[in-house]
Amino acid sequence: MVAPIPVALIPLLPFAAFAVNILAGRWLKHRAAWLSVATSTLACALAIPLCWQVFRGAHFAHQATWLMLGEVPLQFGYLLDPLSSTLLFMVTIVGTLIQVYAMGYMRGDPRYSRFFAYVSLFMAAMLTVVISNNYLLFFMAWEIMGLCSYLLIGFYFEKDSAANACKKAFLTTRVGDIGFLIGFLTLFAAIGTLNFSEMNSIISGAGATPLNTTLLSFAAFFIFCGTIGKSAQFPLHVWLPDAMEGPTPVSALIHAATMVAAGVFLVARSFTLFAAAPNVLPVVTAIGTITAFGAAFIALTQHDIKRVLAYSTISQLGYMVTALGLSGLGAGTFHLITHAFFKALLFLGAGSVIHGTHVQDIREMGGLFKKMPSTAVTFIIASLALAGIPPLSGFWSKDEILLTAFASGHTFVFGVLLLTAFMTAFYMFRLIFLTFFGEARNPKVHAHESPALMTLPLWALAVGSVVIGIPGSPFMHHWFQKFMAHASHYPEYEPSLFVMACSIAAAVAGILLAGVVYLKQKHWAENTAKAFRPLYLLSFNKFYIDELYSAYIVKPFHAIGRILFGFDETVVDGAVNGTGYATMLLSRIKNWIDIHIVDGFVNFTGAFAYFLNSFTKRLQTGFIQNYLLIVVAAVLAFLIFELKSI
Amino acid sequence: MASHILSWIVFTPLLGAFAVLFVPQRSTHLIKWITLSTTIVVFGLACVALGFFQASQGGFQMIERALWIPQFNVQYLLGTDGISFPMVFLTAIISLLACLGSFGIKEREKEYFFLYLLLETGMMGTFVALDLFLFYVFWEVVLVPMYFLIGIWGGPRREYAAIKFFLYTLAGSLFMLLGILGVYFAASPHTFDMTQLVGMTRGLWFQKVVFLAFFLGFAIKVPIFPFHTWLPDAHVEAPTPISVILAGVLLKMGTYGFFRFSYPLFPDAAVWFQPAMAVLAILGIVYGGFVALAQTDFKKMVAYSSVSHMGFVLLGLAAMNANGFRGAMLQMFTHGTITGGLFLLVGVLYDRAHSRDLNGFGGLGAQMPAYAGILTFFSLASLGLPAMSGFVSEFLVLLGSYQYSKVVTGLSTLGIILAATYLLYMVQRVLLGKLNPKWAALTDINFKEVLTLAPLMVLILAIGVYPRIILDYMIPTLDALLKIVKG
Amino acid sequence: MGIIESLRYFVPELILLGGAFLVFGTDLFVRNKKTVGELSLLILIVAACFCQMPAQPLKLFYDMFHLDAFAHFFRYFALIAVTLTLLISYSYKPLKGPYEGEFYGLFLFMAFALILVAGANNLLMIFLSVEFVSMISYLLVGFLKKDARSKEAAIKYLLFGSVASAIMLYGMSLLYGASGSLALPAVGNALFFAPFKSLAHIAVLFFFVGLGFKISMAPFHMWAPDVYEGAPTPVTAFLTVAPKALGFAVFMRVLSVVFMPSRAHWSVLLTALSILTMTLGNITALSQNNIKRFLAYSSIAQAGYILMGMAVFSNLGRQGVLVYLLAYLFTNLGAFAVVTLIGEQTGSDDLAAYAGLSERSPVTAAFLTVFLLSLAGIPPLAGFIGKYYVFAAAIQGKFITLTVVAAVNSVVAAYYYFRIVRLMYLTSASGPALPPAPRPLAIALGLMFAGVLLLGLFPGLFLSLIWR
Amino acid sequence: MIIPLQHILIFSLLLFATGLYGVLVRRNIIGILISIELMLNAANLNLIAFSKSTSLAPETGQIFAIFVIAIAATAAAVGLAIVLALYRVRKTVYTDEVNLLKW
Repeated sequence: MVAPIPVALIPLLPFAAFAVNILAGRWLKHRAAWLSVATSTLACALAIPLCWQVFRGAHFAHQATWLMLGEVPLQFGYLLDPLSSTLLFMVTIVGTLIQVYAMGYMRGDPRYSRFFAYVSLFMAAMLTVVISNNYLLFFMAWEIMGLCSYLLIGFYFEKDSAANACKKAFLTTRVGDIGFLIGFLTLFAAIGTLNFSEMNSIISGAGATPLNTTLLSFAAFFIFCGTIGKSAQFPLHVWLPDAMEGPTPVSALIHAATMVAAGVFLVARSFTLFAAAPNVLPVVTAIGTITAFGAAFIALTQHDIKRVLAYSTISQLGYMVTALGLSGLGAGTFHLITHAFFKALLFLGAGSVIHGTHVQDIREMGGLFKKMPSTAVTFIIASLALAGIPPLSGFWSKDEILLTAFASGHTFVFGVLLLTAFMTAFYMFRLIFLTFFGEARNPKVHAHESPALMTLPLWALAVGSVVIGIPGSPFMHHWFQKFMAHASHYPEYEPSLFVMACSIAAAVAGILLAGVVYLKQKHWAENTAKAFRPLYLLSFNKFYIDELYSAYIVKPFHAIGRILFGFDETVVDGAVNGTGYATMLLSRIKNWIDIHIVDGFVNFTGAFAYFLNSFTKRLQTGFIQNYLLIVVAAVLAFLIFELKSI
Repeated sequence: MASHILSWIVFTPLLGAFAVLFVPQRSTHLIKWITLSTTIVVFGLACVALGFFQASQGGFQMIERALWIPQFNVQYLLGTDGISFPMVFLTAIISLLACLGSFGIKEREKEYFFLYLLLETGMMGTFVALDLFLFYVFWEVVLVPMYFLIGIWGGPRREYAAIKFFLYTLAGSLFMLLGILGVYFAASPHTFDMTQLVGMTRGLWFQKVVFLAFFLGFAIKVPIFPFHTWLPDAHVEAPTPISVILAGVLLKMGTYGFFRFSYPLFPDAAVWFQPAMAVLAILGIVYGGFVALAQTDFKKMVAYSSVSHMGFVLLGLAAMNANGFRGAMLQMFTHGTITGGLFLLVGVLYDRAHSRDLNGFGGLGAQMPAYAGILTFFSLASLGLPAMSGFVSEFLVLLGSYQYSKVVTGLSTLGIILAATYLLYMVQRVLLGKLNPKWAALTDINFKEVLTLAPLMVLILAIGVYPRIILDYMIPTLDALLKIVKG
Repeated sequence: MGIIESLRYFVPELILLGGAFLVFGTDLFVRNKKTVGELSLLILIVAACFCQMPAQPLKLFYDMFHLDAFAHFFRYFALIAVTLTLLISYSYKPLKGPYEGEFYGLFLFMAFALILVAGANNLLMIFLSVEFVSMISYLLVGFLKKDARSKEAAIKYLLFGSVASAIMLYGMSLLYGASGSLALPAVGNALFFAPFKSLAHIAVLFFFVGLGFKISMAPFHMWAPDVYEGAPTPVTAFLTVAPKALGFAVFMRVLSVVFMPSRAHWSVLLTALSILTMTLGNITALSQNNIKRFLAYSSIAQAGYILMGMAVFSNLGRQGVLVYLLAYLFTNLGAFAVVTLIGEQTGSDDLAAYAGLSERSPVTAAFLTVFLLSLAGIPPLAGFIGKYYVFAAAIQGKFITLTVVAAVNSVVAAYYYFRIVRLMYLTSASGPALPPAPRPLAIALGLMFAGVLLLGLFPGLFLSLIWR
Repeated sequence: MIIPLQHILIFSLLLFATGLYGVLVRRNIIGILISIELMLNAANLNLIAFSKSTSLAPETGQIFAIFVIAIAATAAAVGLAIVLALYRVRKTVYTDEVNLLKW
């Protein structure tokens, strides 16, 4: 049914803010921020009642023709079902909070208004992605998000590192997006529609028309490429760590809470499709698991506070993807929501730390607990949530995923995920202990607590990351999972105490080990690093993947470009244009190059013409009897020719 | 007036040209304003024609017919439809903006603007002529002013570029002339009248031969892969407004020729050559992309990028289905606006820095923010960012080509990635990074320049957000064409 | 038709003849030669006024002179050519002096001779009229008393011409032997029948030499560049157009009346020669540095294109030849008019003299550009109509190779024509601004420019004149 | 006695060939002019012979011959005139020395 209020407003409000800020920014100055925050708050205010109605079982959809694909009309519109409303809820709230925080964080930046313009544009795009009802609209908004991410990563574009990072981010995701594009082209070829609900009905009602499963599998696989790109899954995860060049609120908003999660959302959206293409799900699981483990492993050794968080994000996204791969739609989405809250909180906390200390390297920090208490406390809460300590939100969602893996009989995956959980706890608390505890290692750092404008959102989010897990917990009888199950059917499993126990154990073990290593026995860290040097290097250098890419993909691309250009200038141009060998040869045969060729027209036909010219000219001896001789010769030739023919 | 609107559109520039001819050499302001007002009038006329145009109708409309050379029953036959009208409109806009861009011309203004208006007449005529003979005449009329405009006001190697452009195109068009004659004599009764020729049936062998003859003419203009080498030279050497015209309108004349003549006249041959066309399209897309990646000259990069983008038009043509045609047609329009804008931007930078070396720039984003924003906008449009026109056309083309061949589509997507790559590298090398102190004095883009770019940006966004505003004009005609081709 | 009643239809020619003598007469007494020139111009115009199209073809002087639409067309052609040439040569300084009057007189004779050529319908008549034209041409070429080049050109022209016509004469004698008559139709009939069929194949070759020489068809074109370079520029202008055109005229008449039966046979030959001619002309023109020599080669190439029409020799082909000649008349004369002007004003015929002409004298440059474009066959100019016509004929006759070669040739041609355009517009001026052109020459230029444009834009008018 | 036609034809052909040979090898322009006369006369010989043999119009051939003689005379006259003029400015009558105009 059609929503009571124009849903289109939800994305359009932030977009309006963007338009105003980008055009009138230089006059708005800091008022730009107010505009953005206001619009996004308004969007939030519009969205939450709607979500509430959906939670109560409502279902909103409306659409209008945008374009004719052949004979098929392509309908653009919105679709508010459990999945999208959940994300809508999360995005509006988190987004608004982060913008409030940014008001404080970005104060005094020369391109203050520009920043908020971009963020508003991003909000608009993200909201469109969430409520869109078909793949094309989804893809368009998805690309716009990519653009915003590009612009915001490169916000400090005077830094070459930032310039490179934003380009890298855009191109890497672009590769995935092209896969996505091919994916839904294939889908269109298979079922003749791009509309989500139509797709669901066609696929689930498969009896009516026999479906081309291979084509569907291809579609599913290629669409998943989009996820790999956007959600920074292996092998396209390389861009996300570099993306930390952007301002920290951006990292929190785009590269932790919302955009990167959109990839997971895509899989969730296409869940029926994936379900219909069973031979793709293992791939999804594999990718997810590899990513989750690998990223966590890298995070163990990083020194940059934001990079640690970035890898942790990748790892958590891996979790979600794994869950979806095991067709745990509820689990995946649940973790997406909870993760959004506490990871955003972590980043904002990190931002606050950076804001207070102006350093990012954790080796230079230490003992900040006293200096910036509220930051520290919220940070720790979030870390606990991430580590999966009950009753914080992270615990419930992670537990759901582990449960799915365990109960669906993928014991190996379960083991890996458990190990990952352990590592997660370890590196998070390594971070905490090095940052907030011990003594200040760098005297030059004079830390101070951030202004209220920044700490308030921290607390808000902290509350969120504590309570947001409740709907999925036994306390509410796993309401969330059931709610999701209404939309699309997937196997549900009975909660098992064994799994809970394992996850708690892993988390606690990780925390304790971190405590021992980084508070008591400092030397252990170095020793282990020495002992397992290869492993350490592997982790520290991120499995050398960037180097591999630059050596085997980026450089060859440019090389091909240069080669083809050379080809173009010499061969293609030469074939017609004869700057090359032919001309030189001819010129050597006879020195006929005269000024006209040089400055005029070095064209093969031209060259050839000139070559002939050098002969025909010579015929013209100016000696009358030669002329006559030629005449007579010609006549004789003709005569002989004739007499033969007679 | 209403009945002869097309003639007015075609010949108003000529009137303007003669007006310019009778203005004394040194009153350059008058000349410029005459030219500008002429182009504005033409644009106004195009808008008027837009009022008369029935989008829902597939066939030719606003037809004007008069016997020209009775002995060969050559007619002065003008008419427009969903294929040509967007091109007329595009030509009107581009000419207007490029005219604004030409105000910077410093020497021999009188000749320049005279030739400029002559050129506009030629382009308009090419797009509305429905008589093959008349079409050929206009087609050739375009060449000569172009030769002078590149040759006199161009860059250092202008003479080479000009003559190369001229001879290349002339060679192609001469073969096209032979093809036209072939069609003429094959038809009974002998006629050049498109409205009659379309219906007639021709032998496959004959179709193939003549198709090739036309192909040579059009392929060189587009330009399609092996015939593209004139393009970089011409683009690099030509003065900015002329590059804009070149990219915005002239390249389209080639693909327009395919739509208007090759396909309807030789449908069987078109089907027969479909694979070849597809292969050439892919070659163009990927090849152009790679070569553009290797450029260090800003303008040359844009030039090669248009080789790549025009490849998509060809791909849509090769797809031979509704989406392909629509995509190709739309791509023709959007490429005109986007690449035109990019060339204008190159010009803006060149006027200030007198350099086009990408490696020499850097950090201009801070120095000239407005310019940076606009350049980024056009680059994104060119790399097919959604909500901008380029995306819609490329999406439709890919959708169409997917129905034709999955492999081809897969390969062509490589072109999209490449586009993103070379454009972002360009953006980084020009706008991002540290400011090269050499350019610390550069001033930001000024109002007049913005004025020339704003309309294009509006068009790009409008089409990108709601493509039907233009597609609805094309679709009936294209569907009719499809019926002819597919039989 | 007998002599007396023939004279009724022979008025314009008589006027020219009388006028010529009158001019020579006045030349003796009048000191101011300008008046002589004006007088001859007047005579030409009067003659033109008396030309009228006969209702049906007339066989004048016992069918020695066949006055039909064809001849009528060339009558006008000749008169226009001579008139324009005179206008050009008024301002040609080297002519100034005691002999200027004779020059005009000779041109009147030339006009008369050309008309005879157009109408000649008898081997004897053909020989005589062609020789008449040649003799006067020799004299005109060698007209500049002091100029060694002019003399050399004249002697070469004379030797080459005499040999060519001697060969043709020998062929004529054979034809006479075969048919026992000199009247073209009779000869034609005779060649229909056996023993002489093969003789036709031989005899046509002799005409190829004799008339090929006149139309500068390769390989009988060798004289042309030297003669054109050496001759006084107005004479060159004239020679490249009028005698050549009339050569084509008589060639066509001979081919259609006498050798039609063996057409399949010689059209192959002509195709080859046409290709040879245009290719040689274009290729050699590429690297010329003397504008007159340059245009000489270009005119050879043009002859090659016209030969396409001859080779096809369908209705369309024959009309093509006429149209092309008409277009060529305006275009080439125009180009040479400019050459004369620039030669006068800069005193040099080198291409270098044209550098930056667009700044030194914009109007002249613009005119020359138009003429060159027309030569290159760019629409909408006269040259294009001509080219279009012969191409059309060739395509219709399925002479595909010929057309393709011609197309390639036109590209090469376009290149060297644009060399001059480049010089005029793309290179900087080599001297001060030039004075405006003298009035008569300006008038001539205007006329020819108008001709080029009109023929290009409204070919219908001219075609209707030819299609009859 | 009557000379068969063939003999005359062969003779005229030889005469023509001789003239042609002369034209090609003589360097002196006067000589070339004379050789051209030979060629013309060869043609004349043909005409006369044919006019004798043919039935249709005997007189035309002879008339033609007379005209040709006249033309030959004019040609020679003009030629000599030009040669004189040439000699006046170049001081030579040899073809291989008159080659200002070439290429």
